[in-house]
Amino acid sequence: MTNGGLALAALCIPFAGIALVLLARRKPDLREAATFATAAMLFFVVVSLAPAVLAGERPSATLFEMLPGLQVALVVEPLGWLFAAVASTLWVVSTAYSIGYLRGNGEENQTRFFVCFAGAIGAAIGIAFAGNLLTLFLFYELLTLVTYPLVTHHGTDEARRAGRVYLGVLLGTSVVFLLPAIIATWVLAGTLDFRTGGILGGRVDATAAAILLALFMFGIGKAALMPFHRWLPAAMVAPTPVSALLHAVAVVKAGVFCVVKVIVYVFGTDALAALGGAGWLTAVAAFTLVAASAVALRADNLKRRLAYSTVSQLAYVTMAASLLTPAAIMGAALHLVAHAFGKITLFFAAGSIYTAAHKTEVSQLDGIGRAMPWTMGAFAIGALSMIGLPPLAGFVSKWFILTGAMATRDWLAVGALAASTLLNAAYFLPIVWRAFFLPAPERDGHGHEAPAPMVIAQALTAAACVALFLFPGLAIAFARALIGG
Amino acid sequence: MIETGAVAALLAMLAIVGVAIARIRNLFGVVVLSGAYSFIMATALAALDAADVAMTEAAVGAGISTVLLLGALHLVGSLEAKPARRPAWPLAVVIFTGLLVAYGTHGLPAFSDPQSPIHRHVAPRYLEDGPRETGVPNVVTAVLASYRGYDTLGETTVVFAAGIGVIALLRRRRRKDGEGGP
Amino acid sequence: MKSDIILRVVAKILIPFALMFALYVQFHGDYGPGGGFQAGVVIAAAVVFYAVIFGLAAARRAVPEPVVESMVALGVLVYAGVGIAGLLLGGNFLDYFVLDPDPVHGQHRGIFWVEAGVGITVSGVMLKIFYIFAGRGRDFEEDS
Amino acid sequence: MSFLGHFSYWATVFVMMTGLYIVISRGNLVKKLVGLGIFQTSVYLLYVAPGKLIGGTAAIVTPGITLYSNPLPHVLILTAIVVGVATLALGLALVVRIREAYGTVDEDELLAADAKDD
Amino acid sequence: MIYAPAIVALLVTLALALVRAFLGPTLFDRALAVNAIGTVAMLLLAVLEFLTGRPEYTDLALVYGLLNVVGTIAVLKFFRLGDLGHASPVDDEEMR
Amino acid sequence: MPAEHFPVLLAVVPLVAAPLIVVARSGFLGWAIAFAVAAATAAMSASLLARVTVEGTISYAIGSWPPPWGIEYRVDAANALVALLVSAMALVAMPYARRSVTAEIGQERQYLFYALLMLCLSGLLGIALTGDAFNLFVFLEISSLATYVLIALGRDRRALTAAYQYLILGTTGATLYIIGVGMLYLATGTLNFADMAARLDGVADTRPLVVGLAFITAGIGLKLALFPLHAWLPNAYTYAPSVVSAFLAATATKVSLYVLMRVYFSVFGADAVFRDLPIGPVLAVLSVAALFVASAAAIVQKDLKRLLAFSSVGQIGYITLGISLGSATGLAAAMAHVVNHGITKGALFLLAGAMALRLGGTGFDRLAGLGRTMPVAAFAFVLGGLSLIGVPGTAGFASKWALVAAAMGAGQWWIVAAVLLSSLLAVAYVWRFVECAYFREPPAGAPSPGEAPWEMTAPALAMTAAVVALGLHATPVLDAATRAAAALMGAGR
Amino acid sequence: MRKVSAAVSLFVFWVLLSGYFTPFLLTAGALSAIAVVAVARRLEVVDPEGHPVDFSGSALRYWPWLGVEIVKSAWDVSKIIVHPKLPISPALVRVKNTQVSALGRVVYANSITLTPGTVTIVAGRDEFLVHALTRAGAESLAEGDMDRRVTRFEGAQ
Amino acid sequence: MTPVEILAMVLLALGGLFCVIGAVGLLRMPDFYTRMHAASVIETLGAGLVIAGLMLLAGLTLATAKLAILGLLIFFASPTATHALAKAAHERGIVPVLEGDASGDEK
Ligand code: NA
Ligand code: NA
Repeated sequence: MTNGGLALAALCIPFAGIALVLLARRKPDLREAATFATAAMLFFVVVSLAPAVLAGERPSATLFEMLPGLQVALVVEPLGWLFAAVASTLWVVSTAYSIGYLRGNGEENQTRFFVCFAGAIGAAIGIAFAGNLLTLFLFYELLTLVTYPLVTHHGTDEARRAGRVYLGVLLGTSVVFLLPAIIATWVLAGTLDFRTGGILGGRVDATAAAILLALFMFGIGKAALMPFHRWLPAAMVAPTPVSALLHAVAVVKAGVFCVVKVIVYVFGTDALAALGGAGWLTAVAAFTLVAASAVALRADNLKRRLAYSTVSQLAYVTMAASLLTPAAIMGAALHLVAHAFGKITLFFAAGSIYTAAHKTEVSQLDGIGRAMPWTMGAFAIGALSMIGLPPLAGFVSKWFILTGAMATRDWLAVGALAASTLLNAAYFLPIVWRAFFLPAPERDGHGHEAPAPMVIAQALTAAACVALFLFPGLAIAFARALIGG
Repeated sequence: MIETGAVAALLAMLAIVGVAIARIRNLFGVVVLSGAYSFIMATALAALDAADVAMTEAAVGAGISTVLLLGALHLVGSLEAKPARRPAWPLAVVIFTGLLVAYGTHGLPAFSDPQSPIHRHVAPRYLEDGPRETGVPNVVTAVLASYRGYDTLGETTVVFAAGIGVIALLRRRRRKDGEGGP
Repeated sequence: MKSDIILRVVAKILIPFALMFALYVQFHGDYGPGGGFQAGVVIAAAVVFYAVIFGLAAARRAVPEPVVESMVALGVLVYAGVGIAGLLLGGNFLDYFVLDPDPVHGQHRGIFWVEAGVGITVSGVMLKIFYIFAGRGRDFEEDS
Repeated sequence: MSFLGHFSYWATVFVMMTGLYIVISRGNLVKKLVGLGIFQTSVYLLYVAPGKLIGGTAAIVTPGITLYSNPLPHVLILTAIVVGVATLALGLALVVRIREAYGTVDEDELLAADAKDD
Repeated sequence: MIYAPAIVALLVTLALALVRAFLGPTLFDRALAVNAIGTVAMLLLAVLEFLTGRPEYTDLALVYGLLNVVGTIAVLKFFRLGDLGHASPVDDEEMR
Repeated sequence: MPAEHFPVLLAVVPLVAAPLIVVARSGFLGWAIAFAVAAATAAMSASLLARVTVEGTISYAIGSWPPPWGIEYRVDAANALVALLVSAMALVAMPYARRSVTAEIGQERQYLFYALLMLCLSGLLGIALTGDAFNLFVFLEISSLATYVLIALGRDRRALTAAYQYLILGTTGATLYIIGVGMLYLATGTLNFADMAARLDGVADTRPLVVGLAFITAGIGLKLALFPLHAWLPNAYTYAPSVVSAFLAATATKVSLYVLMRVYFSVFGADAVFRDLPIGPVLAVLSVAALFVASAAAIVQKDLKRLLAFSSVGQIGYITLGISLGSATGLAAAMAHVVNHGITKGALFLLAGAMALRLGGTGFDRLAGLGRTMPVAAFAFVLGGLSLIGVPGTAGFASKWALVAAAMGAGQWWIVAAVLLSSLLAVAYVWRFVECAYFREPPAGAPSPGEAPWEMTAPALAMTAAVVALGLHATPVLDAATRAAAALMGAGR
Repeated sequence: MRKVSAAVSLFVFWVLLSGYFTPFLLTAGALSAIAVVAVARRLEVVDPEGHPVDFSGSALRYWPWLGVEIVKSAWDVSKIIVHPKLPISPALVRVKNTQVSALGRVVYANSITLTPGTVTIVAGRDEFLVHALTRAGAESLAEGDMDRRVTRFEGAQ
Repeated sequence: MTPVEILAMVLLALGGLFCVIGAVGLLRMPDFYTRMHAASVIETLGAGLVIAGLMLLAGLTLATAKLAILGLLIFFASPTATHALAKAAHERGIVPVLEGDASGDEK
């Protein structure tokens, strides 16, 4: 099979998985086996694309012509590969985790869950490998739609309200800002194909570029740039594996992925810098970064705290991309990976705590580390990676971002990075401290660990956080390929 | 001159009867007056040399329409319960429309102007060649049934549509006596 | 009103002449005002007159509903049939020139049948509608 | 541009307005249909009146007569009349059914009844 | 010139009859007026046909006359019985 | 050989079918004839579209009388496309109709139903294909009269008032149209559109032309439910029998929209309408009002069909918005949305009919839990709904894309904003269905329905598949729309 | 016999209306006449009432007389109408009639109605109820001159 | 104008005059029944004179035949219609305005 064919296969596998899951819907074990097999296969296919992409090849496939002159086309480039690799890796892990979670909590509509999850992965792959803005938009919207049933999984009034916010913000921003931005790009550039160096360079003046950039950045609601971040905390009502999917695997990753992709391939970092840059974006991202951290600090609900942490971490990526320097762009790409593994670890832990001990608030976690040492150990690793401490993945990416910020003498960015690191520490470390060093309340003395699949899953992701620090070579190689190094 | 005068007088009467119909609230009165309206309209049309049209209007307006309206009134009652609703905005709409048409007609050729486009274009062929081409001296019939025969097929279909429409709406569920269709 | 002798006698005298007049109008549409439509209406009016004087049941006996209903469709078929005949004979739709070796005769023939079609449908429809309206007064157990 | 030169248009417009006024302002369904009929008749005048040539005659070609009024509007209006009566018949059939279903043919009362149905 | 007085007179008649048709007060007054209008219209038509040189097209007037009767009788039938389609019940002055 | 007569046969075949069905007097035969006719018209219009794409405009002189003396049928890339939409929708509706009609229409009226449906089809095709302004009126009336009755045959008594209201407004509209045509006729002496277009230049006094244009706009605006002339539409679509709702929603307003385009672009010419007169802004404002007011009204409806009906008024706004740009790209976008929205609404109404069959109605209280009780129909409905929103991958996206691109090209940013913001309202009304179907329990004690019979589900799914297919591969429609726009504009001055 | 005469009179009617003597139209006229007679028989209107062939020459004497009467009374009524005081004296009277046949009674009743100033309201078997515009008109009718003439005309068949 | 035309014109004008008189009567008369008599002036003398005038102009042509038929139609139809009207009014209980002591034996 050609590499283009492999890219196409990567896109099709999750959707084929949907069919399998549906066929096996009456036999849960078979159904989960199908999900596993699909995820494994996707992982294998994505990995097998790596050598070619690293070697500079850009495997591509054209599906069909959607609009005159506009194909739905796939092109695998380094950033996309990174995103796809993250998504497919975490799909395997989170499938294991989901099985434990769903069965452990006796959730309904499990088939729908696995179908939509696979759909979300498929959409994420589509976004990752999108060869042009139109394809990207198509899968971007698809991702919103297939994750909607996951957000409203419980079907309660609260869940439906959250679903409405989710849909309203994501669909709304994409239609009102992103779509016109894309169409304007089409009208101005006559093409939507991603191109190294950007397609808008030389075709727009500074004002138009600024307007377009704003449309893109606010249009990519999944990147949760303030003030369009509300959907993310609202979606916390969903089951934890869904949160993991949203925060780590697909949705918000798709958001910041799109941000980087647009800046690099639509505007072009050099061209954008020449047009006066994206200073305002740096400022907005910095604000989001600090403000979200501050909100996280005050949140007692664990998932809410994690959610605002995500808002803040996404802003890192956006801010990094807005700096337009090579190191910062690399940092953005790397943070995309690092945050994925760190945050999924944290959510897995939160879900484990809920499943095993039915705790949801930070204030309830006193002494829980003794009952659930694996879980809280993983949580601690994830939290430290978030803060950006060595020897964890978060350190690597923050290092690149900081380097990039220093290179442009962007003290605002530097300051924001410093401040948020302190805030990160301030809202994560107390949790770890509580869990391990405070005495447990009398009445829940007989705590126990979460189900095995969940423990294994979070152990693996925690290990990955370490591994990414120890062996960052592959990721860095892809990040460097992104900036054309 | 007398022709013009007759036409003008008839048109004026027509307008007056129209207003009378608008004002009367007894629906039988309305039906009867609309019969009169049709007679006058038909006479006006005849005065305008539209013999075929006049005959049709008389047959339809004074005959069939009256009978239909009576049949319907029998089934629905004959008194208009309420006077006109707040007449302000209908009046405004109507006056606006009227002024618009009046404005437009000001750009049209005057009454009986032989140079107007309708007398110069298309119609001359019907009058000059129609009888020769179709063998029918009544040019109205020639145009109706041949030149524009397709319109008339459509017109017949309209009648047909109304017929089966009324059947579909008012046909009763069959009783066993087999009176009429299935 | 059958019992009203004046109306009854005048109706009896008038109706045949009305029908005859209708046919005259039908056949002389080529030469003077009139044609299928007007003839159809006059025929219907004559039967309506009959029904008004002698009762709907009597009219229905004399001119049965199934006949009327088939007239409704028949006229359109005759008309369209002329059009299709033109088509089959190698002309365009409603081309009467091809209906006869002599094109003017063809026109004449086409116009005649077309007018006949109009007359049939119009009289059928007008009568049918009258029957339905007039017959609805009593005992309607319509689906509500 | 003389007033008299356009008198037929003025009458046409007046009749048009009267018919339209009845349609819009009257609540009785039968009356509305009558108004609609009057509205439609204004079209007859709009088309036929300009086709008249003073001194002319109906367009039945006869030796010795040279001036004929325009036959085309007559043809069109014949069709329009037929359409009018067809519409009237259907409209009345609908009114009859409405009366049977609602017990009234007054628009306001019908609206009230429909509002109750919702 | 020959026809002018008659046409004017008939138009006046038409107008006067219209006034009665509008004033009523009973339906019978209106029906009477409209019947008269029909007759006058018929005469007017005949005169107009002569005026425009088409005396042979009095067919039109015949249609008027015919439908005038049918219309009037239909209205009355309706008024006596409230219904168009049914033969009347046996009248007191049945004469056969 | 017979192919040369397709232009006229398209309208004549269904026209002849109607009396044949009446003669046959059987519901089944009526259906069979109608089915065959629908298939024939679909095939003929497809062949015509293919032919005009290659050969350009086809003129057909009915009765062999040359235009403008005789009536001309004139087929080009624009009306062949409309004819294909209409006849294809009829074809899809026919298999569906058998079960649906049996359930909704009394046995003794079924053959009349099919005859009227054929008349409606004939009328719509005649309107689309004729090149004569008055002939258009005649066919408008054929389709209208048939439509009034078809609507009135709905089961709810409100179908009667809806039909009456439509009759009054529809007739008023047709009369306004014919007054407008009268003005043009008096000014030019001709009724043939092409001839009229050629002679408009020579008209010294343009007042009658302006007024004629205004009247035609108002008259056709009534028929196409141009806001605020849409009052008839919601009830008509809501209470009509299911097949009728689907067929009309997909075709009737679309044909009227085509007429408006024809008059604006082919007869008057874009310059005369949009440069010399303020029609563009007026139309744009009305359209935007439709987008927001009607879509907002759709959100609060308690009945799904009614929701769809209000949505139609809003969606028509997109089409008129495209027209209001007065440009080739705007016109192409409008034409594309005519097709795409026609297919989408057809699919949605067919699905709503399937639901009505099983649930006895389409009130939202009945639809609760539909995702479980009728999963296929519910899912397909969601797909159709996505097309109403304009989600990429659905047909609605393609035309919205074209519209926004056209508006941008014209520098009309407020129109871009209006189009996009109004999509959010569509999200809201579509999501009412989603939440009702998937996140509410079926009403207690309601019988547990299954899917509608396959004869009804299959056509609905076919339409839904078309919505997705034409979303993923929108090029054919957009290309056809572009050609249609070129034909509409090229035929003008 | 009645059928034939009916058909013939209808055909004459056709010819008077038509004025075209082409073979086609004459044939059409003849066929039409036959068709109408056939329909008329279905309608049961071709009977002594409906097709009074039996009346003959006597009519020639009656109608001119009636014409004169009509003119005279129309003149009278006209004078009343234009008189400033509108000198009317309306009356409702019963008038005896002596005709045997239905047609005879119709002729008499219609003659009364045709004559301005008097209208037959109810046509009974032996007497009519008549509305008269003036007392004088009612009285002159009561004298029975018209009744006798109609009866004579009827008897002449 | 030829003498025939002058005569015809006189007849036509007289017919018109009687029509006007009838119409004036239609307005002046006090009740339905009396108005009926006025209307019959139009239908008899008015119509008759007009038709006679036209016949005079048409001479011995088909037009005359048609006018005769028209006259016959009026002759038959108008009293019938008048009678029907009167009878219907009577049955509906429209009471005629009668002069004082006239044969007031009617209800
Ligand atoms: Na004719
Ligand atoms: Na008298």
